[in-house]
Amino acid sequence: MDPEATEGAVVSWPAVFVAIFGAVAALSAVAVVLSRNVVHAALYLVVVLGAAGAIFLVLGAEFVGWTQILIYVGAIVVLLLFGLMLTAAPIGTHALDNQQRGVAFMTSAAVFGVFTFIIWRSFGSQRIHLNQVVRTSDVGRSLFSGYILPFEVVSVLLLAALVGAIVLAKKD
Amino acid sequence: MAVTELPTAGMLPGGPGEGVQVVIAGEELPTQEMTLSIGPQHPSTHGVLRVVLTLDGERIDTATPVIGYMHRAFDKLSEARDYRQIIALSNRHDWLSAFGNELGVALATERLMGIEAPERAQWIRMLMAEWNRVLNHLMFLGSFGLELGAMTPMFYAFREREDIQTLMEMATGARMHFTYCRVGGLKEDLPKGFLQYSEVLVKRIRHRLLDYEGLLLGNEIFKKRTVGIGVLPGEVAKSYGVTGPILHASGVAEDSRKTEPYLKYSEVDFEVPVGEHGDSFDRFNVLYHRIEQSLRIIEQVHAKLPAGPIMPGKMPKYLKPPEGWTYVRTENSLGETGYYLVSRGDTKPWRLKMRTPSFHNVSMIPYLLKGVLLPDLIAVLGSVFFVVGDVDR
Amino acid sequence: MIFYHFFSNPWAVFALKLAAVFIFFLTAPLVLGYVEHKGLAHMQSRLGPMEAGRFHGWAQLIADGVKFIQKEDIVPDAADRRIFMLAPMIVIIPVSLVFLVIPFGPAAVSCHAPAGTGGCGFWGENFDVGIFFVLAISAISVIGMLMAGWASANKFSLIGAIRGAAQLIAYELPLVLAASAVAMQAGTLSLVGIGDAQKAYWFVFPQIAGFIIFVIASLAELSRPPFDMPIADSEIIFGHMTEYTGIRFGLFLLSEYAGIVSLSAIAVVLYLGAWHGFIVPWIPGPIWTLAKIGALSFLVIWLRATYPRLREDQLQKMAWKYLIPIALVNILLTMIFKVVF
Amino acid sequence: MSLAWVLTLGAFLFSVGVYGVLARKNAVLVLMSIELMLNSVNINLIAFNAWFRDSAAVGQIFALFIITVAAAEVGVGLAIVLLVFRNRKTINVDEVDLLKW
Amino acid sequence: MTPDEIAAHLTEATGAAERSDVAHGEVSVWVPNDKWVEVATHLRDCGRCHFDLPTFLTAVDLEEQGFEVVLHMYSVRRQHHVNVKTQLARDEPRLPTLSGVWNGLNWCERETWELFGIDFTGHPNQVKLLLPVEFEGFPLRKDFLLMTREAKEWPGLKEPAEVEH
Repeated sequence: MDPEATEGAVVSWPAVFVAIFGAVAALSAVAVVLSRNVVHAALYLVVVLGAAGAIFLVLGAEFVGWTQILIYVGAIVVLLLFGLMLTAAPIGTHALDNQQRGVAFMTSAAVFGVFTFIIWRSFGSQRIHLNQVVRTSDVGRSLFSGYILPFEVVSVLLLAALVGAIVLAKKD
Repeated sequence: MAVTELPTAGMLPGGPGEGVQVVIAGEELPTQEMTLSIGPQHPSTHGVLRVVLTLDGERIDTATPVIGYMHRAFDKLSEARDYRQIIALSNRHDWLSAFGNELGVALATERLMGIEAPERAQWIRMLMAEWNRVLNHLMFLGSFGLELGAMTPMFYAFREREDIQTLMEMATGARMHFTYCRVGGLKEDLPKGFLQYSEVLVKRIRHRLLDYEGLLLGNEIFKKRTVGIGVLPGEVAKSYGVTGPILHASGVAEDSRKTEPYLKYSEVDFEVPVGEHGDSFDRFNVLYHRIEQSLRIIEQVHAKLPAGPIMPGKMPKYLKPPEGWTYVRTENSLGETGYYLVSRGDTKPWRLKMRTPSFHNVSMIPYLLKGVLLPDLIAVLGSVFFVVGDVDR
Repeated sequence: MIFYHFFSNPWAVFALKLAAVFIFFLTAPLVLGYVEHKGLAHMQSRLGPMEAGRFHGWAQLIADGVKFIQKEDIVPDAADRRIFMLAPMIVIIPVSLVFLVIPFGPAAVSCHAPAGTGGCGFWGENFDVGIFFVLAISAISVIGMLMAGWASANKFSLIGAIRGAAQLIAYELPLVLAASAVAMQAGTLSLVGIGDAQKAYWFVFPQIAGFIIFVIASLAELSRPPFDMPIADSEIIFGHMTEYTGIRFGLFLLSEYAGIVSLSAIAVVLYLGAWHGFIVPWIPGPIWTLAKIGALSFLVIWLRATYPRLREDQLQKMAWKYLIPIALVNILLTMIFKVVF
Repeated sequence: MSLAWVLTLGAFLFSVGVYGVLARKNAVLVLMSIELMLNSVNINLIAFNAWFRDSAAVGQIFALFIITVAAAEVGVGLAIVLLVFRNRKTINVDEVDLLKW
Repeated sequence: MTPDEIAAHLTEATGAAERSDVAHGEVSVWVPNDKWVEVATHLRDCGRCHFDLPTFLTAVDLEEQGFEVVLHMYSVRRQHHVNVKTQLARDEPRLPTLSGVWNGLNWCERETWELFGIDFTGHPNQVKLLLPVEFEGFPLRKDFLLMTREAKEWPGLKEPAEVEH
């Protein structure tokens, strides 16, 4: 597809950053699902999301990167921590896993295997070139011209979720 | 397990919050109630009061005051001291209204012995008692603001208190524990320049009270925090034995300076400010206006102070009140301070029961705190004026 | 000649800028803290610090800092040790990063700096999405607050942290909405661009509602009086900082004062004409910026001497019932303004 | 840099999320795992966006949509969790097996 | 009502008053133990008495005659006082509680219980109030000696000139 796709393996700075942040994200993600302490798990999730945000920045998606940090780290994880603390998260370790760990592991390993196989099969030789920075104004222009309908739909979804959450959480 | 409270027969609505805790065992699921112990070393309980709260989120389910950290056996100790020594003992417990406390002991002893203090001594006692009241109320005005997060009134209050303490020091030689009363009269006459300074102070404090009005009484946020918070109906207040500014704020104008005037209170003109709703704002408002009334009394004392001796001509070497009993009530800064004195004709009292206003005010706390928010705890607790020494004695 | 070579090297300039930002980050809170000590003291008819440094206690905060460093760093037994120790860093790093993008002056006329070194001007870095960066990065502090509160194993800390987080989440929204109205008005997200756009008139005039919302929301974000419920000392001791001592406590305090400076600076850039002066325009831009930041910070201190604190639910009510709707209407009006004119 | 490696990272995060959803008992942890999965999709979208060098930035726009959806999901999810906790005093998904309460 | 009228009214209305005494303008009415709650309820409910403010409740150790429990009441409406007293035997002193009649007596009775050892039967929460839980003895009884004072008389009891050297 891409004419430059077959270029030799040149290690560039962005690639190094992506590798570092990717490793951090992967390790922290494992920690999220293995951690024996709910609050630790949530904090590892912060690391995953932050590292993903950093990858977005490196890949030229500046606006999405900062949105990721603003929404995910600043709001979603805080909400999750809230949920944990309101439902009594004690300091210390407790049994957080159920009996189906083996099945879960096999399922996820299978998913990972299939995905990896397909990815390397299809895109194994493709390369990303970061010579073009997508500016925020382009994102905005595109969002409010071609994707205005999905944007509105998402707004309605958010509103519905807001109302739903209030109705659910309200004391009778 | 659900914890419920046994209703006790004959209680007023709301109950005392002190009923027996009954654990109902059954299929109920364990609740996630949180127990929070405020104090004894918590910044907002001024002193060592401890309040054990059970919380549901930030809402208080039950509040149980735990007192006694400063108990020093006033009743027992006074059975081992003679009457003059008890005066020094009695002004220790409520350190904010020392003069008011010692006045009660002196009055009780005088009544049993049939002595009456000379005119001038009575007027001076009244003057000192009112200055002491101002001293006390300023402290609560300031600290209430501080507990609601307004720092400045506290410093202003201390500025004024400093002046008044200087004034009291001129006469008594002490800044807190005056020990100025004697059975029969006073330690000594007022020094030169006292009245002049007193007059200056009345004007100065009256002027500066406007600052508090602007900073607290007129402040929107302050009103939001206090209006309608911790409402205490007059009937409930009375049933708990609550007296003083808190009772007045609940709309009951019971003040023994008016109803059973002692000293020369019948000869001066003053009002008892009362509140309407009995909420925290009213309590604070009453406190504020009581200062004005005290200043009014002080001004009248300045005008009417007669000349004369300050002790009766001849006092016995040993004070031996005849056998009998009496109960003397005085309207102290925070309410009714009374002394129930039983004498068997000895130099020491047989029994001296001290009835303190703070004790009864604090016993009412569970009623006020039921169902309020944790942040309102402060607005309520700060407006239930008490001195921990006065609670524990 | 050597100077010329030095300044023609963009990386050297960038390093210099970083150093300057770092020094400003360390000194501005100290100065502000001292002003708070003395200003509050005089408002409350007392003297404040008088001893340290001989002249009106000018060295008081330096002495305090030294004291914090010397004190023992205590971690409570029941605490979650690692999180407890990490929390102050999580709080202070985002605050310090905000200083990187505050523009103190206009862009230089000619500039040859390569991408990634921040361009030429009195700022550390000129992001394309500057205002967005500021808002995103300062949201991270909440995590630190929750970490501190939870890891302390203290009920007061936990209540303080939950209050603080609830407050920060609620007030993030009016803050973002108010700022986005400014971004609409200026037509850019870049802080430098917003500063430039105020050459003709300051945005505080068309955006007066936004300015008031921004200042109120900033106060709530900073948990300063009258919105200091998360650290309300008469209720919950010191909120999430209750168990901290020594240098870690010092970091929390530093982040509080640095937060005042940074949010004042952002407000100055967004609303108060950034480096544009009036009456005496010959005074250089950076001095104007500093003066405006100082004035706004002083307002924050002044409020502390004046107001009692609100209650948590009253604060939430204010955010959701008043500030957010007003901010939305403000955006709408700005939109109409932009379309019509 | 190689596109496949970034996509592999996304796949890895996704399967870790799958594991978490299946193996965790605590409902909030399940929500977190779902966040992991959503986030892995974001990584894919951004990677493809960078690879396509799309001037319309469609990948970024969809990433924004997903972030929005995630926020909505967490809001509703946590409300449900709190409601379950209030009624059942537990947030272990295994124990919430009644269809009524 | 004047103190004498109160005494007469109580004798008449409840038939419980054993004797009464007016000293220094205040009336004391002695009632038997078993009429304690009845009298207190009457004081609260009777329109003429209308005692609504419990001032204090305490006890006096009369040594061999046992204890005398004193309840002081005040009426805000009618502005009169009354002291209701009752005598208890020294061994196992026991009295029904009044905490159901006036909330404010709850703490007073707890205090009297821990300081005098008078058991208020039916009290909802009779636990130590002022003293530490592990404290033993009833300090305000006369046979509870103030040990430091037993070892050495309070030196201030005598004038300096009277002290023997």
